[in-house]
Amino acid sequence: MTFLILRRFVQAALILLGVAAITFLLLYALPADPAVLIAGRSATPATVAAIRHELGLDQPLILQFFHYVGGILHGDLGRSYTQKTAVLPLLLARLPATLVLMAAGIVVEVTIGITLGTIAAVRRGGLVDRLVMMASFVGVSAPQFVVALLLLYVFAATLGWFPMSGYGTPDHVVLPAMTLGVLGAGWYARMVRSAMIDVLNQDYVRTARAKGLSSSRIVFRHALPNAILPIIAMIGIDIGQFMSGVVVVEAVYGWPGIGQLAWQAIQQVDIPIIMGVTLVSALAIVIGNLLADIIAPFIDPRIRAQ
Amino acid sequence: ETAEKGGSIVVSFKDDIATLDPAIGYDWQNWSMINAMFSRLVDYTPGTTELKPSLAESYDVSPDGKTYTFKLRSGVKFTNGREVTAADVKYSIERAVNPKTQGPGAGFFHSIVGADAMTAGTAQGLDGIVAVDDHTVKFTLVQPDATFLNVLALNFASVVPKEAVEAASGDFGKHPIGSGAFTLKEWTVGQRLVFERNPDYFVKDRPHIDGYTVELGQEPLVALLRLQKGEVDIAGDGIPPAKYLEMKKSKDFEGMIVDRQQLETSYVTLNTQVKPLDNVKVRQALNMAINKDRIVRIINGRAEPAFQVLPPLMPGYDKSYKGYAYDMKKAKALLEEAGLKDGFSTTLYTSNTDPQPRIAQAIQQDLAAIGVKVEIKALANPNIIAAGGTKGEAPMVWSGGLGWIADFPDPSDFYGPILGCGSAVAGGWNWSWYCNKDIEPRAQAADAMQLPAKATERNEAWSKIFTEIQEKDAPWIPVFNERRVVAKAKRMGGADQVYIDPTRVINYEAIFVKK
Amino acid sequence: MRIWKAMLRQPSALFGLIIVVLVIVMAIAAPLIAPFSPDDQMFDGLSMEGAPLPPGGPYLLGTDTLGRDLFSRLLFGARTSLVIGLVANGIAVAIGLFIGIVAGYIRGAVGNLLMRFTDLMMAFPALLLAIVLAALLKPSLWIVAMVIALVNWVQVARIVYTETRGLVERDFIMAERSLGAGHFRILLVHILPHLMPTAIVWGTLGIATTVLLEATLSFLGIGVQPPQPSWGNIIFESQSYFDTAPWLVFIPGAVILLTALSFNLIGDALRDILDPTQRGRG
Amino acid sequence: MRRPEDQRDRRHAELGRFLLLSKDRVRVTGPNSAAAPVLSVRNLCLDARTPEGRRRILDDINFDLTSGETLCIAGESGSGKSVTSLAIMGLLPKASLQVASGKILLGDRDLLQLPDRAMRKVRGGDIAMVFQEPMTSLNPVISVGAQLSEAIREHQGSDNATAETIAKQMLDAVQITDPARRLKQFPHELSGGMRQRVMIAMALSCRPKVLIADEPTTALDVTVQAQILKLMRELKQEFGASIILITHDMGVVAEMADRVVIMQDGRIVEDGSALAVFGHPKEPYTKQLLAAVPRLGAHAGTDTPPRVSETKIEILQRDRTPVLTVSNLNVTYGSQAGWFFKAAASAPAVNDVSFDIRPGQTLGLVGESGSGKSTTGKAVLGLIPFTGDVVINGRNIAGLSQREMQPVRRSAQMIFQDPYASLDPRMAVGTAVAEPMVIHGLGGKSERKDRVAELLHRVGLTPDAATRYPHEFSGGQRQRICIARALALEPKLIVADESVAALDVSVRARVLDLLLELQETMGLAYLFISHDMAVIERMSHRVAVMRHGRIVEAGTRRQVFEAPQDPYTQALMAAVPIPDPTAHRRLA
Ligand SMILES: Nc1ncnc2c1ncn2[C@@H]1O[C@H](COP(=O)(O)OP(=O)(O)OP(=O)(O)O)[C@@H](O)[C@H]1O
Ligand SMILES: Nc1ncnc2c1ncn2[C@@H]1O[C@H](COP(=O)(O)OP(=O)(O)OP(=O)(O)O)[C@@H](O)[C@H]1O
Ligand SMILES: [Mg+2]
Ligand SMILES: [Mg+2]
Repeated sequence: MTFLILRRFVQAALILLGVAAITFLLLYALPADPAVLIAGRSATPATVAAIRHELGLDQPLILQFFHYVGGILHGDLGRSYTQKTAVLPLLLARLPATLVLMAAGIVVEVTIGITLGTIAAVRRGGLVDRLVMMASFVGVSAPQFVVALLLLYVFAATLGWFPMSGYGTPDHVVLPAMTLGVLGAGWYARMVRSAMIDVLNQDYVRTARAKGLSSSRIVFRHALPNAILPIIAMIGIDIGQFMSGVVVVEAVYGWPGIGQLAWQAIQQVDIPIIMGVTLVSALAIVIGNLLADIIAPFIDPRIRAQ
Repeated sequence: ETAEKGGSIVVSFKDDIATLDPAIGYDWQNWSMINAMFSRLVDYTPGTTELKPSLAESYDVSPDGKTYTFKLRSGVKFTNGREVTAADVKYSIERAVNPKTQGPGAGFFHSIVGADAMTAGTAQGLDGIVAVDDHTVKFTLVQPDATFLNVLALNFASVVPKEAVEAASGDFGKHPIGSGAFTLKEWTVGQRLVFERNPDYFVKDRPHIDGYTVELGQEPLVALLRLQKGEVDIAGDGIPPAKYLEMKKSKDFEGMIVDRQQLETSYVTLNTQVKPLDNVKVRQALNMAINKDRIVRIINGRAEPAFQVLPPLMPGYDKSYKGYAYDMKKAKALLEEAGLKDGFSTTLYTSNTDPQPRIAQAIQQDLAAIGVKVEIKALANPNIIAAGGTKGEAPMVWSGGLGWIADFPDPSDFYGPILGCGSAVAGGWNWSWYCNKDIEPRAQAADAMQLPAKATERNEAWSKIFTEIQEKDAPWIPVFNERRVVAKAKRMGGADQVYIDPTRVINYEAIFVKK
Repeated sequence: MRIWKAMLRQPSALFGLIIVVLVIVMAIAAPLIAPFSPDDQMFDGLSMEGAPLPPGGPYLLGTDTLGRDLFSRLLFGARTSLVIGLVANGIAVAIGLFIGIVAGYIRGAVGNLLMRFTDLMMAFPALLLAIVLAALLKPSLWIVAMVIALVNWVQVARIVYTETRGLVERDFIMAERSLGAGHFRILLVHILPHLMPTAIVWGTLGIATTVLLEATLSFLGIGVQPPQPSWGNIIFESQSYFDTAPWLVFIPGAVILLTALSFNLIGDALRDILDPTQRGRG
Repeated sequence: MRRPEDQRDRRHAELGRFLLLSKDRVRVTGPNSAAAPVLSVRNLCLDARTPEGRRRILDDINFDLTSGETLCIAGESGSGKSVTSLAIMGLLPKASLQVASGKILLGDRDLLQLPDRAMRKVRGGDIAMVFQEPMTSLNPVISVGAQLSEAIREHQGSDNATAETIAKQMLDAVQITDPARRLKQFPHELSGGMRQRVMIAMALSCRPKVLIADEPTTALDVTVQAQILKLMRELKQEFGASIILITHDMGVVAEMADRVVIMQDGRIVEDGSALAVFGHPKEPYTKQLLAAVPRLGAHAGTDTPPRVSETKIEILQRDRTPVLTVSNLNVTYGSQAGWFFKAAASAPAVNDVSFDIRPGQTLGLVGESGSGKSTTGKAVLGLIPFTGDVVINGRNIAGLSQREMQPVRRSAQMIFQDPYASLDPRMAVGTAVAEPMVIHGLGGKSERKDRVAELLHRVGLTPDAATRYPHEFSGGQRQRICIARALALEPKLIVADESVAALDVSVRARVLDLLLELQETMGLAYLFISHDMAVIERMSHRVAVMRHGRIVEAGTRRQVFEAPQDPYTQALMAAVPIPDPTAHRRLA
């Protein structure tokens, strides 16, 4: 077990390094010169050259990359081109908000997904099943921006149940998390449904019924934990998908997370920030997968044994 | 309407505030905030383009127009308590020019003696600035510069305390200290900035409000909803096109929309070095092919069609110049003369945020009518800037979303950086790659004409230059002069022009809350 | 033949089939059906103030913010979106299947390498990849399809990998080996058919998300370039009009939904029909 | 295996405490035919809903179960035994099976009319059931203790602590060692036999009036089977339950049954006391059934299996070189190299095994579950990594690549232990049987088709089987499909792993005859793996007994069966149930 975890950590580090290298290369292949952007339109070529030198952009790419990686090892992610300040504190200031949002989004997505998927599986073939599958389809197909604005109009602007934007109280989380979760819930509902149908056909479910247990106990205590296993691996994979959703949702709800930072940085080709966000999200994904790997044995003792 | 004192307001923006460092901040959000936090030697009367002494009590210009001497107001203090001295002025401008600062404003100070050496890294200071004593500072210029006072009114010339800059060790933009109307009280990254009035501000009765909170990350559509609910006082990003008509017509929004001309022209650059746009006939034909009325309609009438480089509010604007009228027959004839009877194919770059791609499509359709097949490339701004600044790369660029809003109300600002030979270089902003060796000396001469004595003469000279450029060479298709639209709460007082100030977007010093 | 017959017997599959055929026919015959040119920004297509016109009148489904006929644009947009939805998504599923199967079956260094590469791709923010490709490549329909495929194969690969690992452990694969079956035979004849349900689910469920992803890419400047319509960019172009001109968002949205749903119904039916283990079961 | 007497006494004492805790006293009674039946099935008819319409599965089933009685239901595969028990439990898959008419009376209540809530009380409370597959019938993610005490809490309303105490006592009652620890373990940590005991404990924990056990020992090896059967007998005494035992093993029937019901094609063909049915079977089917039962010792005194065909080729004399020589075979699972670190190696599953098989000969391999029989079989065909030497037909397969193995595979085939799992569920049976010929490029399309038909016929399947899929067959039929597939290449050697375990006696006899006939006509050699001693006796020339990965005893059939040397072999012999009801009375 320790071996396994150690091995996963080494792998994670390698993956992060790979992500850093690819991002770095791609970003510097972009046809946009940060120095020109920084120098502004009143600048002379001499000023642009001076700034390029200041940024170290006149060095060979490989050297720049080594500098960058060296910096990371010292906890230095470089300085933003546009904000002229260290990237790390910028990321750290915004990370909690994004983590809260993602966690809430995943909770919503998984809760709705599991609930609907389970109901559909239990009522397989019936009207409820069809309705749930339809709803999940709408969820999967809906553009996120529109969903976000719709929820905002209805529940914040019109009904006034929730604040329209901002961050800090539990009330603020509800709508963004819903928006983020509704889409994924459709996927999860479908996956839970098929996993659940599979499990409900298993012998041990028949055993549980033979014991005279109530159907709710059979579904929740016996079937669900088994059906949920593939879902947990899925959540780990899903975090990557989540990152792009976060950008839209944060924008609509004025959520001060790294999604907004990333979006602005991309618009301004602020390479150090893009690198930072990329690394942080890659880290989140890697940790997510690691967590999924760590949680799985708690649910399934068979994995624990290995 | 007299200004009342007191009250705090909330302003909303979508994008983060990048920095409050006056040597670095150069976007239209932080521009007005920085402006209200720092003071400069000279400044504009709010809502107008009139310059007046500010931190300086008075100033002298030598007869040859090369030396400026400023007398500083005494007793003005930075918000850290120290008095502002002439040495601070010298330090601040040197800092803005220093490549280590990586500021976008360095180029504005090129006429000060020693600026080139400092840019090149061969000098650590500007010889052209001398602190004669604590309250006197003298500037020496390489050549007369009519716009020099305007330059000193730019944010980049704001006075900063050296010790605070050094204490912040590179993060002055997050811990700014100035001597302006407001001080920064709180900055929660990505969420809000809270500004408070500076009780020691040297301008009497200013500012009117006690402070303002900037809330960030607000989607413009959402900001309007919040404005309606009274949660926001000024929707800083204006009104998105989707909402404009609805709000304009709705009774609920009466008195909440400020809609004003600004010093702006939106245009299409025609790359004079790319075939077949190197043929002036072709450029003229393209100019005639655009139905500007229709384009203005697409953006719900929030602009006037434009036919010349300068916007109407700019000194030097030629009311009598009609430019190229919309005339497809003539356009076709011109193309035929140029040997392009069957038209040609070309590419139009445009920013990718609404409504720019739509406007680009309208242009595309108009050009298709005369046989010009246009491919649109909708990209993020930096990519467009890169393409525009690369020789022979972008045949046409639609400027919307990256448009030219004047830094200061002087026609020269529309020449040097975007039409002059000096900027027709790699990484420059002259995306027409237009360089007319006949115009160049005339522009220099006009620039050197001293203000205010020769103001009319100078304006006339510029006026001729711009109309001539357009008439003879047509490096642009001026499309429209966009008006700016800001939505504010009903309780907000102050004339429209302090919400859309010609030089500083929102003038936080001058706005007030009605009781 | 059997498949067709079985399909026609199920009402929901039949419904899906009809819609899909309808959409495809309309896409192919777009120039014949469309009342206007999809790119024609008509002068009377906007109100005097420049607002888009609601459905009704000469413009069946209203006009967009440039005064173009929405119905015509939807018809032509179907061509783009079907290519994106089917080709891009198809390629993504194919790549995912290939990598997942190979990695799951081979194990050892090659399999491990493939899986680590998949992990890396998974940890890589997809949007960023798309944006960079946007700036580097000349956007066109096929480039967009390629970018989407490059971004979307990862999850499929991951799931296929897990499933393949499970299948390889199953006894009948060992039985095949004992018969002397080669790797290719085992992969193609015995493992691939078992992955069909997964492939079908991702293939059909992914259509809607892919169509929307194309729209996001358009928005970033890498999608199909204006004025070429696609269902996704019709929505995206006008998404901020969703309360002032709701038809611009909800009509194309409904079209995407209906089409994706139809594909999904067909996929569901196909999955059952192709699965012999479901024969004679409830 | 037997526990020391003092421990036994303590167990009884604990059991007594448990019984005192319970609300009503248990009546310890023997079979009492005069008493009113606990459970009666009356005119039960059952239909299956198929795309082609309704199909009758059970036709007019009638039987009574009296208090304290053990009723055995026997009959061929697919005759409706399991479905009957599911009907009693109310666990029929509603979508596909439906009761057409009839009553199932528990006391005076008709279970078929009970509302769901009341039926839940009956399930587990009044009637409990033990299923056929111990491997899959326990929930893999819930601890044994939780699964046990759950039913107790549900039906007796005990609190958690009491339920746990009872659970512990129940585990003790079914003779599981160290019950306190077992409660915290998960099913995968238990052996098959232990799992089946847990199932029984679970079923008995609420002291049901009726216990239904559907083939509770089919998946277990003989020694464990003997223990479980004994346990059930004891528990019946202690708990006073009536038992319905479903099995196709006539030995088990003979040992257990008070009364026997024989089913065929959804009908009851014979119903009577065990002694009567075994002694004087009335129906021809019953007679046939009993005749087909292999009896241990039936072939004592001979060296070779009985001949079944006239045409025997005398290979033994002509060719003495072995088809298979195994020397110093070792197999260790889980020693795959990791990416960064080497995984720790586990204990070997097969340890230094050597044997050989000559043409036309059968080596019978017996041993308890998990002793390494299947592993040996797989290693011999190069299906799992091994060390040592395996020479097939003169060619050493150690270290051969898949491609190099190809020609060897033509001459050596395997019939896997689990027939269902070893058939591709998505491949039609005809295609599956033809596959080996396709792989080895034998014959044209039509030739192959003919050959498939012939093979299917030989294993007793109808030609239409070719177009059906594995799940549409009963377990026994699937086994025959696998045999047909293995024969398709006319190999020289067949590894048959528990190839007749899933077959009911009559079919089993036919298949064994088929295998023998093939051996006689084609000179086939078998490595025949089984835990059924009678079958081994009937099939083998030589026998090897495995335990813990090693061969503990090997020799000719006569040596091993008539004079076993190893104590483990002796225990195996003793555990075999004898298909004669008069015999088991002495055990009781
Ligand atoms: N869910 C079902 N749908 C349709 N037919 C079924 C279903 N379950 C069982 N059957 C059919 O009912 C008949 C009786 O099956 P059952 O499982 O009771 O046999 P069995 O006597 O228990 O056989 P075995 O000894 O092989 O377990 C078989 O012909 C089988 O094909
Ligand atoms: N794939 C595997 N991975 C790890 N261990 C295994 C594997 N297969 C079998 N084993 C272990 O190897 C040992 C021998 O197993 P094998 O299947 O050969 O037993 P067997 O004699 O065939 O038993 P049975 O009669 O139950 O079929 C057992 O301890 C088992 O747990
Ligand atoms: Mg059965
Ligand atoms: Mg085995």
